[in-house]
Amino acid sequence: MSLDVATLRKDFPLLDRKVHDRRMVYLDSAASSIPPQCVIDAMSTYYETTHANVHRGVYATAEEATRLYEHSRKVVGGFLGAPHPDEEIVFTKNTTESINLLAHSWGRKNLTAGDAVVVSIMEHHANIVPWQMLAEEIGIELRFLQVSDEGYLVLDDLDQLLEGAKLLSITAMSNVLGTINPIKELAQAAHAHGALIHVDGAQSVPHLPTDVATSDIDFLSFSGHKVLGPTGIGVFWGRRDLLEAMPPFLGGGGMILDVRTDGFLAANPPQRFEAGTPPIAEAVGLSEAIRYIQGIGIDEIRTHERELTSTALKAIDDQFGSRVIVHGPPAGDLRGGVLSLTLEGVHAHDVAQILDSVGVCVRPGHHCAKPLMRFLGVPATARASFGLYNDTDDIEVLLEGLEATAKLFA
Amino acid sequence: MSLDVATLRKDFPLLDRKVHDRRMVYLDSAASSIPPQCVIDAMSTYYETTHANVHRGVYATAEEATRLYEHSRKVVGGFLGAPHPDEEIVFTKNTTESINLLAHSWGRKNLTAGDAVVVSIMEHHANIVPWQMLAEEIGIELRFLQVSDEGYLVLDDLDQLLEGAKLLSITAMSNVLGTINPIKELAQAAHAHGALIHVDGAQSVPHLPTDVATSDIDFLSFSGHKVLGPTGIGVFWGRRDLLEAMPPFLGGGGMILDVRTDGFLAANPPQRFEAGTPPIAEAVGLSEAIRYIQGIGIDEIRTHERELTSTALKAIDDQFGSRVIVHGPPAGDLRGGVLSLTLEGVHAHDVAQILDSVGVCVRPGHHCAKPLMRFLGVPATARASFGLYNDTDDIEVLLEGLEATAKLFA
Amino acid sequence: MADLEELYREIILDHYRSPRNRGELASPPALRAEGFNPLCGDEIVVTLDVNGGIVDDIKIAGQGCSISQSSASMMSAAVKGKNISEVRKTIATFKTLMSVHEAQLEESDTPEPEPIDLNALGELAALQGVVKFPVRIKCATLSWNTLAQTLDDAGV
Amino acid sequence: MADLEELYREIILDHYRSPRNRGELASPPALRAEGFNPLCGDEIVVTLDVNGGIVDDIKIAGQGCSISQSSASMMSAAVKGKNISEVRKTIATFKTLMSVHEAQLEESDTPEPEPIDLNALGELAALQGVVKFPVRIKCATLSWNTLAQTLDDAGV
Ligand SMILES: Cc1ncc(COP(=O)(O)O)c(C=O)c1O
Ligand SMILES: Cc1ncc(COP(=O)(O)O)c(C=O)c1O
Repeated sequence: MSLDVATLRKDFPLLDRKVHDRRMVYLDSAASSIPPQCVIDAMSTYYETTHANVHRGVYATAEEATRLYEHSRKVVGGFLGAPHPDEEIVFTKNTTESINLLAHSWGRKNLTAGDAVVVSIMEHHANIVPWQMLAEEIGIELRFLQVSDEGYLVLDDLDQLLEGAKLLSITAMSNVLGTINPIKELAQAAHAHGALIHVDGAQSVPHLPTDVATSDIDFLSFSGHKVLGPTGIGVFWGRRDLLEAMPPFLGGGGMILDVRTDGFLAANPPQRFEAGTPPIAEAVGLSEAIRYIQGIGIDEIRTHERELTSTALKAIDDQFGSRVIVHGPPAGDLRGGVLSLTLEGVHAHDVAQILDSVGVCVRPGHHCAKPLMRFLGVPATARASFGLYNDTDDIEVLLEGLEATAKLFA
Repeated sequence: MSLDVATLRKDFPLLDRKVHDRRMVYLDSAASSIPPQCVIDAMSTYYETTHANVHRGVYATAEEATRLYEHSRKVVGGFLGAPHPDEEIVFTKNTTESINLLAHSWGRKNLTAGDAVVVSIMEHHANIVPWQMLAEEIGIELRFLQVSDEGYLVLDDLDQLLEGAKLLSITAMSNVLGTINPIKELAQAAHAHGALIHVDGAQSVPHLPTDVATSDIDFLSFSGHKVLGPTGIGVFWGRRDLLEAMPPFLGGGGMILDVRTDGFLAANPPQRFEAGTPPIAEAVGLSEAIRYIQGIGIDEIRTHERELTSTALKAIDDQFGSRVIVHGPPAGDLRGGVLSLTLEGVHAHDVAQILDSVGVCVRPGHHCAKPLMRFLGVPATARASFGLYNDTDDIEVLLEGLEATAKLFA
Repeated sequence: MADLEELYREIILDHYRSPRNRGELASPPALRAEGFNPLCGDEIVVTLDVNGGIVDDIKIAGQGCSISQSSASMMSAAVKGKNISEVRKTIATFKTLMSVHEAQLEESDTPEPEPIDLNALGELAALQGVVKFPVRIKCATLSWNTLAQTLDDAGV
Repeated sequence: MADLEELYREIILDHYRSPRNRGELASPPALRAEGFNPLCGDEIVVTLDVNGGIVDDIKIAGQGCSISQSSASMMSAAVKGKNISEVRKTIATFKTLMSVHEAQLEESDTPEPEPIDLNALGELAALQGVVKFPVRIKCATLSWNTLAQTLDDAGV
């Protein structure tokens, strides 16, 4: 393996945990990642030595808190390749809020009845429901890219779907299939049709190199808690000129230039989109998480997780053959470390329960992707997903657990 | 003083901090409170031993995280006197999001052009701008209760303003004047006119006893970071029957029963209003903060802060007379521990700067209450505000700093 | 692993592998209700023929995990041929079995509920291992809630 | 406290207590712009008469803290009687003085800017203490940005 996982693991206190007298094997990073000690400590230290509300304060800790918070934009922006972090990085509470921000602010301003937004059937509900709410409210048309049997986006009718569309909103990596979508090509196609492109980076930003500039996208969303950071923070990135033209989303303190009884004047981005006291400690934690990832190297992480994925896919196939289906593409460039499993004759809930008994954490269910589950024809899958702290020994325990499950239900 | 502050202070690591070689004197709790060690530790421990995404997981830590998160509703609900915490406590990111939730969800459903919402000119922008956005969008009328010269709400025209109004949205305690508003009477008046009442509890929940049932209110909002808790979390409480009738606000995972390509089915409250991964660690921290406050007793805290406020008002008056104006009501039942100061001939920014040099943290500015600042006829005030960890020695340093300021600008 | 064996007792797996009363009765005349567990996607369809206050026939359709399926299967066996008031009582007893422990797990102050007569539950008692797995309680109660719903809807 | 004394130099307090060129010129003919610091509520109104490329007269109105007020007052004294290109140069020099340190404070990798000739700034050099107080930099630059705005708007 390309990363020295044994050493890295020492950075993650939660991985020391025993469950049911076994080593905890965490295979649920697609749901939420485990934060390294440095991230936890950065937030504790912030609360113990600095905490104050940001902006407007002139005293020492208020100034420091403000500087830490604003500096986080630079760290996040640097990680994404954002040209103007200070103006383009908006802190939200999670990916879901980021996409709702886009739908409310950009959507209500730029879309009217009959306008089309294109998504895919492999989207997380976070990238479906906000558009359905807009469809209900203002009558936009929501179009779906389909998925092939191997789990790839079907691009044959892309041009047709983009015809007259105003936005393509698409995940860079499926949280169920692991499919990595061709964002650069999708951006080109969208732009060729005069549409903008929003990328749901919740799964890709933690595991694949991101460069908003070279992939030429317009908007990107992701969550802190999936990128080794804390809960309670998300990121919305938008091209500066686009953000400048967008009306506010939530109203309140911090997003205004002036308020009179008869109206208000909105501040410039990114403040315009950050109403109320922001997630300050969480921004400190998130930027520490990104520094940690940068210290290891996102390319190295991708290589490691790619190897793990290949190893796991091969081992499952060797041991279980047709008794286990792993949904999604084969190992390779277009597959991230997410394995949605169906074990013949056993419901995902039972798989996950028995895996838990050997310490393995996988998630059963529809993974907030019901349209995709319907396409796959399964009510639920048991999803194992990798992070940089996983290694082949984790795969071994997974296999042991799957074997035990198969035996119990034989 | 009624609290043993010297002992309590040991619980607050940030209070040990020195600034400019002086003891830090934190008088900015109205902006954000300082978290005790137990709150910081509860979150660290959560990340070190338990963290996992909530709901849907069957493995040990996912189940524990879910239980901790859901249990926080009970703790918060208990603190507020909410009859049905499991269904009524919604976690948001801050007070501001809570009020926006109300405006978007309840507001768009129940208000149409010409309908009136009543607020007051002492509101924080968080309780003005969301309504102005609704006014712009759907043409509601926003009416303002006025403030008297002593800083009380003018209630003479309350009935007139409530005539035909659908909602009274009002702060329980002013973040500039310290004024404590008569919520129970206001609720009665609103209900008598067939209007509902939303209470902005951002300043009151941390400092005064709250009982949503006996004060007979319909909605309440407050923030974690002002109640000794973390940033990144807020609370929205609503009466169960009202929440049940409200449409979703943000769309995404967790707030649905089902999603198909042609539409979605919303979940029941509170999940309906919690789209995406919630602030899990923050909920753990918030409930620990509330337990800490309950351990001391909110009545004891109120008594302590009331005494402090009296002492400070008297000392400032004794020492400075007419050279310092403290805006708002006199000490007593209707005044919380917020002192907005104007020092003759000195701008609030300069006051705060010089106070900083002796270690005193106060906030200069408009405090997100520009309509009130216009009424007071000042561009900014220097605001000193108390928490349970303040004591008379803090007041002494404040006075020393004010004296130094007056001297420098004499 | 002891807990796991309590969860997956042989009789539960047996009902899962060979569900009793599987299918749907023609409705109408049969009473019908659908149950739905949004968290895991389990779906259950309960149809039952009630004649003269007696559950003459009951069938279960839908999909779900071993716990929800076996609970439904056992339920169908337990209520078939019983009169409505017996059925209601069985539902209440079963739900108490499941909620006792829910309350205990949360260390709440709710008073201890009445003790349950496990013998009266027969095979169903095998499901008591579920309560050690709070997430699975919803799986076990899904069919029971759906049955109660069917009776409520029909006003019987 | 050393820093604080650097911030509140006597000359700054002097300009604050006795602001030069206070008021508003009739506009038109005077050029006019308003500046606004949303964080602290400072407001500034700059009016100036430009004849034959020379700032014949300038007046400052508005309200703000000692730093924003004294900076405005000093600025008015510094630019009055100067030609536009000298004014532009003074603005640039002053803004460099303020931004140098902003960059340093953030430990950014931006290259060291040109050294500034403090002597050329005269009294204005007294404001360099401000840069140790990053929050106050916006106070000090408010009037300058407003003056630049006035010139830009007028296309001079
Ligand atoms: C009365 C009042 N309402 C609302 C708010 C907004 O709170 P937050 O910034 O946490 O959303 C505040 C605090 O800033 C406040 O004092
Ligand atoms: C692809 C994708 N989009 C969006 C989300 C939503 O993220 P969050 O719950 O942090 O808002 C997730 C994760 O749950 C995801 O995997």
